[in-house]
Amino acid sequence: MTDTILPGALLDVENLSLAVTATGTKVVRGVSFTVAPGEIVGIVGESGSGKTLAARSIMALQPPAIRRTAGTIRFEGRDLAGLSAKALRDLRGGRIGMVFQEPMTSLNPSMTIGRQLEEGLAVHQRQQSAEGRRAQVLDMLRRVGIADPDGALGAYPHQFSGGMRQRIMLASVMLLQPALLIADEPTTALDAVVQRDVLELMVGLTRAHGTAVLMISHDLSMVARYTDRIIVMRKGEIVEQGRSDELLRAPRHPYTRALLSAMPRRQPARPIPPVATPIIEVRDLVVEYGGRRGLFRKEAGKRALHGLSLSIMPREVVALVGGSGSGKTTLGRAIAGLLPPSAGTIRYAGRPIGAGGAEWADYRRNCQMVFQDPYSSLDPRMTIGALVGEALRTVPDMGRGEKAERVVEVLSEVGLGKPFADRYPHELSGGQRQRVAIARAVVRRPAFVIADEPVSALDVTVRAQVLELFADLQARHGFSCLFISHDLGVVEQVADRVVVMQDGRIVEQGDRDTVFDHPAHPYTRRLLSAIPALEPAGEGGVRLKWRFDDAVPVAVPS
Amino acid sequence: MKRLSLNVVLGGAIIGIVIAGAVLGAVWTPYDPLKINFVARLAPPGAAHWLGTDEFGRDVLSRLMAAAATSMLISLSTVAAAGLLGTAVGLVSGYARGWTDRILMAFNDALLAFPAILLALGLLTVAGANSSGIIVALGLAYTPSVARIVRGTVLSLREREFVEASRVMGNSEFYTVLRHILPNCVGPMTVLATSMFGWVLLAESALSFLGLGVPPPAPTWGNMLAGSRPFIAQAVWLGIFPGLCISLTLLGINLLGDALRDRLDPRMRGAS
Amino acid sequence: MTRFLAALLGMALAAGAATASAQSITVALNADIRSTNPGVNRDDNTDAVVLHMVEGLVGYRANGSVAPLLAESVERSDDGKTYSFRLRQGVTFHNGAPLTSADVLWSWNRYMDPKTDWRCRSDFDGRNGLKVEKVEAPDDRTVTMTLDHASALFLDALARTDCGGTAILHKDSLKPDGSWDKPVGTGPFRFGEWRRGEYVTVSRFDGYQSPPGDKPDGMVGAKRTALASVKFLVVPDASTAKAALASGAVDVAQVLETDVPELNKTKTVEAGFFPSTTKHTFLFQTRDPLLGNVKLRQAIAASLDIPQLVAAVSNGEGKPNNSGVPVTSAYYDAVQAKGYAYDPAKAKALLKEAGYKGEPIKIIANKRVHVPSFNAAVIAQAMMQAVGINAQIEVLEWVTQLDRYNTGNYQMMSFSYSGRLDPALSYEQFSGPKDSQPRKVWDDPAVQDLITKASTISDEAQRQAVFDELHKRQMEATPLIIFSNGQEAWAHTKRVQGADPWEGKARVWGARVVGN
Amino acid sequence: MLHFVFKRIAMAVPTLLIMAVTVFVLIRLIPGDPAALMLGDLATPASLADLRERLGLDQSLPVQFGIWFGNVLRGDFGISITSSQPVLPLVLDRFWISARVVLIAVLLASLFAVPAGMIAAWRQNSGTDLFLVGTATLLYSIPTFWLGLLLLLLFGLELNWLPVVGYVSFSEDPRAALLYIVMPVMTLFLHEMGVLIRMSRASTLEVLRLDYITHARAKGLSETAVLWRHAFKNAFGPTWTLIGLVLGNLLGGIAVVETVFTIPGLGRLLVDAIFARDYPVIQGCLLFVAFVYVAVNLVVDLLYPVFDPRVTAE
Repeated sequence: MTDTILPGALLDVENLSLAVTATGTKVVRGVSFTVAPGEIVGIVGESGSGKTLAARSIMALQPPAIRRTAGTIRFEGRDLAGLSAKALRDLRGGRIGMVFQEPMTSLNPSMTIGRQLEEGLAVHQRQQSAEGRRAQVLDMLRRVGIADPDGALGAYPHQFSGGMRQRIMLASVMLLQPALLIADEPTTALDAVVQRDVLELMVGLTRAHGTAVLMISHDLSMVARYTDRIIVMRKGEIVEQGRSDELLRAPRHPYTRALLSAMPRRQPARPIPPVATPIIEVRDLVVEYGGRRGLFRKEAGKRALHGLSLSIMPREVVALVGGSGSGKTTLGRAIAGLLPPSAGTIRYAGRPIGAGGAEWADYRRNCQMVFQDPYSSLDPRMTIGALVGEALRTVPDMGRGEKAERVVEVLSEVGLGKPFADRYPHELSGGQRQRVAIARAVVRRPAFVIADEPVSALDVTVRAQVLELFADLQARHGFSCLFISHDLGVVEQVADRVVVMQDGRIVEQGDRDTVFDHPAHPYTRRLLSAIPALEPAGEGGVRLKWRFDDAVPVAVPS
Repeated sequence: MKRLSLNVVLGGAIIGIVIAGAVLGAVWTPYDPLKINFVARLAPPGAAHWLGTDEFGRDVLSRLMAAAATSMLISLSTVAAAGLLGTAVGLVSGYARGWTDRILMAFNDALLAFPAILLALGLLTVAGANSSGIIVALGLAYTPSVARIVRGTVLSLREREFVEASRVMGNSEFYTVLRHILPNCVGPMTVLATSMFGWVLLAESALSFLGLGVPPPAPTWGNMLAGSRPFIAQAVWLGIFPGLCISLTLLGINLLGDALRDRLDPRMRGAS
Repeated sequence: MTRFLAALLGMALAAGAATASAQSITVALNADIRSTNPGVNRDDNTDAVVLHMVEGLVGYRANGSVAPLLAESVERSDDGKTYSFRLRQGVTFHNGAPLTSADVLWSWNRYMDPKTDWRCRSDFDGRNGLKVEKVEAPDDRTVTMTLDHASALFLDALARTDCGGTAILHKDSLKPDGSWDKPVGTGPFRFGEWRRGEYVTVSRFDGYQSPPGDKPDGMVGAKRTALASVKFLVVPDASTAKAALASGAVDVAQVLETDVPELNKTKTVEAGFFPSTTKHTFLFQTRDPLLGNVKLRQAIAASLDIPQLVAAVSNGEGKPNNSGVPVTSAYYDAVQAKGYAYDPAKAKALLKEAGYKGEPIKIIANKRVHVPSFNAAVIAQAMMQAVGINAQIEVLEWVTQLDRYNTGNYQMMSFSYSGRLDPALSYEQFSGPKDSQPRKVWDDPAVQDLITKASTISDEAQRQAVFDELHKRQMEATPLIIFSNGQEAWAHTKRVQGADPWEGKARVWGARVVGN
Repeated sequence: MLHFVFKRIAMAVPTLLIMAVTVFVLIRLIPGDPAALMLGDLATPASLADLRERLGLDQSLPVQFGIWFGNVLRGDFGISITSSQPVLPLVLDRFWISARVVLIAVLLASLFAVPAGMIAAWRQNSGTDLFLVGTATLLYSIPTFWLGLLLLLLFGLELNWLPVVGYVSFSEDPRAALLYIVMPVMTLFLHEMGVLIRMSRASTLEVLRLDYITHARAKGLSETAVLWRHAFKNAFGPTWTLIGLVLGNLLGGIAVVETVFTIPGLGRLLVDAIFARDYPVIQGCLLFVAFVYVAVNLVVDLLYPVFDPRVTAE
């Protein structure tokens, strides 16, 4: 199906450099790579590596503030720099398609799906009749697995879930049968299970059309599974590229190795000494949203949690996993006292935590929380020292000096040290901020910490460091922890026990090894099958292994 | 980047000149701004009177300078009054929610439904047409807008994780509002305050125009402009100069406000 | 493009102008009229418009004396209590009905009915002293009115413009349900259309019977009009009115004093000043601890260069007058002409005598157009400051100032009294007991007696003597400083002649269009 | 949908009620007596008492409020003190006059400003952008009455192109009527254009940063198609809300422009009524203005889903 002039390279990027126009700061430096027809190539790198900018600049779609300073981009043998605006537009969509990361903003909210899909066809296949276009659109929607393609034509994007939108996006791009598909983090915003479905679909479709793919991702293991070749970028430069399996097995560059070793892996199970009273005991917890007491009636709300029970032992790390909307965050917030339960009890060390009163104050002192987003969980107008010190404000029997000492002590414990005390959050990196958030949680020496997706916003290498720090602190101070995460890889590394949630209910719980190796519930199996496991291979590399591969439906209708 | 710096330079220059004029005008003017001189009535701009004289022979430049001080003072006080009151209402309403919020906002919306200038007009006739009356009237008239915006900010802030973090730490609601929510309202409030400064300047002159501004003989730009109306053809400088002063100051304020918004409004951030 | 647009607009304007017929003029009113109901819901503009359509038994002459209007003659009985009005012959209402004494009776009874809300009812039912006890119509052309006591001011009261000239109306002025419809009177113009907030039109009444005379004289004299129609256009803003005159959209308008020289420079407009009996004054609160001291009041009077002040507020056109007798009045003579002398040295001496130590004196003023209140206050302030009086100005909105006036709550006030043509009424405006009427400024029983005397006797020489005496006492006591009578600036386009206003009101029956 | 409309109207009821009380109390705090004003310095105690009784001002405040509010509920807004006209027809008459000027001006301003703002955003930081933003900021910085006076000076007096005074209703002479409202419309148009260009630019900038715009470009659409088909509707939402606010505010608040151009509109009526202490008219006007504001914003909200289907009328 491919009709390339140069059989060797469909896309040939040579010595590409990009810079911020206003300041001249180089963001991509001398990047060269090729993509052969039908080939799937991954660009992997952490935030700030320039991978997205490099990919977007192929179609001259980088943000207006970024300028190309050097290099050539050849596509099907033609230098793209010399193209007229018209020729460039013909190329866009027609020969090169693009899929974006954020399904919430990549489709126009005020246009029907049908119009958005037909629009590209109308530009690139003018001779087609309207009926012909419609038929083509319907066919493609069916192929990407939209249940009711006719209905979808008249629907708006917001009526679809993120996964569905990404399928529609894919349909809109593949409709035009491009020779190259640039996929910019196409599944990062999706749940693990959905992520895998969409990726399988994408690979299946492009293989069927002979379309080459340039896939951009921060997730090495995910990319490795689907690509023929991988390019590793760091700080605007390519540090290494090669065949995917080889690169995994025998990484040459230290950064690639660091990336690989940062992948979470299972630690040996820890013995948790059995105790009579759990530190936290949740009984039949129900939480409802939106229930409003009107003047004359009480509206029933949407039920987010359907009577859950859960206990956490001293020193134990319990992981709460589930897809988005499973209610795991709601449960965490309810236990933290941020949401009033509609029914059920929560006991701390055997005593119910009634709102107000001495028990409540005691619980407050002993239960702390680490939030997901390090950018929003720290008050931007306070210094790090003040932020951490604030946690000690309500601690009785502690002098001012003692508090100051404790702050410095805990800052060095999280690897930041005293100089950071006078800085403001915006002066810190994401990883450093999350360290501050952890410092703030542990400075009071709590007995129990709720960590709500504490590392999901972090880059792979930083995530590994933060996880390590967290494990250290947990071991040293011995607090119990409710660790909420959608990332089973991380969970596998940190948890003693795993609780799986779906639709506001607990579907399975048990110690980590049992749940991971012998999942009882089908949902758990689906979750697990969506993530790769790593097995150490020789030469410092790894080998990818998929769990329960049988469970994954790889259905690409052609 | 380019536009931002241009905004700051131009806006800053204009406001700088205005403030300098106002400060100077408060202590020294070329002539006594209230001194009547029948010999020099309606003198066109010239060597003796750079910007001419008015129908009482008073020096226009001196009056403009004196007026700058008054106008600035009125605008600043009004912004401060509306800012403080509006912030208080918005904070309470946004943080308390429930019935408190509903009642406060019902009042707020009722006041918002009056165009501010009409509300000010009504209040002004009650408070009396003088500087403090204007500050009270315009201050009250703009309070609902401030309260709305502060409430909105508070509502979005209270969903932010650092506010929840404060609650998890066991801090009282009062402390959380004071320590975490209020300081973070400062950014949006600063942006609002600059636009409000402009509105007040405009409203004061419009009120003068309708006959309810700062009473003469004390000059403000608004009442000078309003008082120039009968002489629009005869002594065009009487209207042109105060008009220019108002327009240029507003221009400066708006330019600075835009720059501030670019800096402080998170939605506008990350343009590059 | 611009030229094309201009041509287009020019055409449109020309077309608009051509539709106006030759003998039609437009008069600007600075506010809409309040009603067309004479003396009921009114202000100056209302009076001005309404008096083009209706007439009473008697009316003012320009010099403030009263002359017969619908009456041919008025006879007073020897005891001064009975007035007999003989109606002119051949007078018809706008609907063609002849005027008879029955119409007069009907009109009078309507006015005296509380439901009518005639603003002057209290002046005739005894509540303000005078009471009309009996009104009779011995025949078709005669009406007699009997008073409870003799009064020199009875005819004056009937002629008052704010009473609607006690206009004689036809029954058709009312709707069948008795509510007001439109004026069906005997005036030179008949009612056309009233678009609220926009304009009132009137058209010539072809069956009009003018009172005798060869030219207009106040509300009497020759009143037959050459104009086919008049449009009273509401133009609230003085600057727009001026612009409208310049562009020819309006033919007659009151303008600002300051605009007169400029307007006279234009080719199409002529402007001038017209006297009225309005009194421009500074009132003192004689019960104020400070201003209760007559020496201080005299000091202020001496500190004011009144000719200079008047010249400044009237653009050099006004004539100073310190007397309660209007300059236009037949009673104004050499005695009245002797006013305050500008003498800063004396002012300073008087201040010392008064023991004045720089206490602030607040002058209340307002910014209404067409009254010099604010400008006079500004100038007075400067003059008072020159002799060491700590004068301050407080500008109030007119209603608020009026409130302070009515309650007597002020120190000094720049205030204008509406016109009173008879000097006795003029003095009565500001004299009286403060205890019952706080708005009065001159509270002196002896003065009260003099005014009552002037109100009762009809002999002109005796009245002159009383007014001379009143003037001397007023100069001495200085309860207020009258500085001038009204000097209103009016302008008209040169295509119109004879549109001179009277008593601050438009009066256009004498006007005619002479060119286009 | 219908449910939403009813709910919104129900929500507006307390607002209007609070306003009614506020207005009533507020204007009675203003010093000055309408009866005294009408009689001026000619008042005698007897005539003043007569008039106060006729106007119902001799009753106690709560009684006055009760009577007034009861009448309002029956659709009777009372009789103007100064012109003895029923208030509601008066207010409605004047309202249409103001509304005509405001609607034409805002419509024209939107027609010019929205594309201008979009072009400025599209060419962000270019000379075009700088020019458009500069012009908008300048226009927005000139007080309307001064702008009006300058126009009057230029077109009315210097060039003598346009009539400077008065007002002709459309029913009377449509062509003349048009000439008479050119300047007031132009004044408002220029000012509001300044406001709207800035808004349109800001919201377009925000939209242009989103992925679906890049997606549209990546599909090979021309820039015109990207701007019109993809950016316009999405960027217009916030501008639409602002247009609603502007309309709501202007409909009650063009007193200044009406004064300059002597248009007998609602704003002028209100200002005159305040000066005359014409209580029934002030009350009627303010209540009506608030009602219009609420109604306009309701309509704006109901139409919002046209521009953004994510917002449904619920």
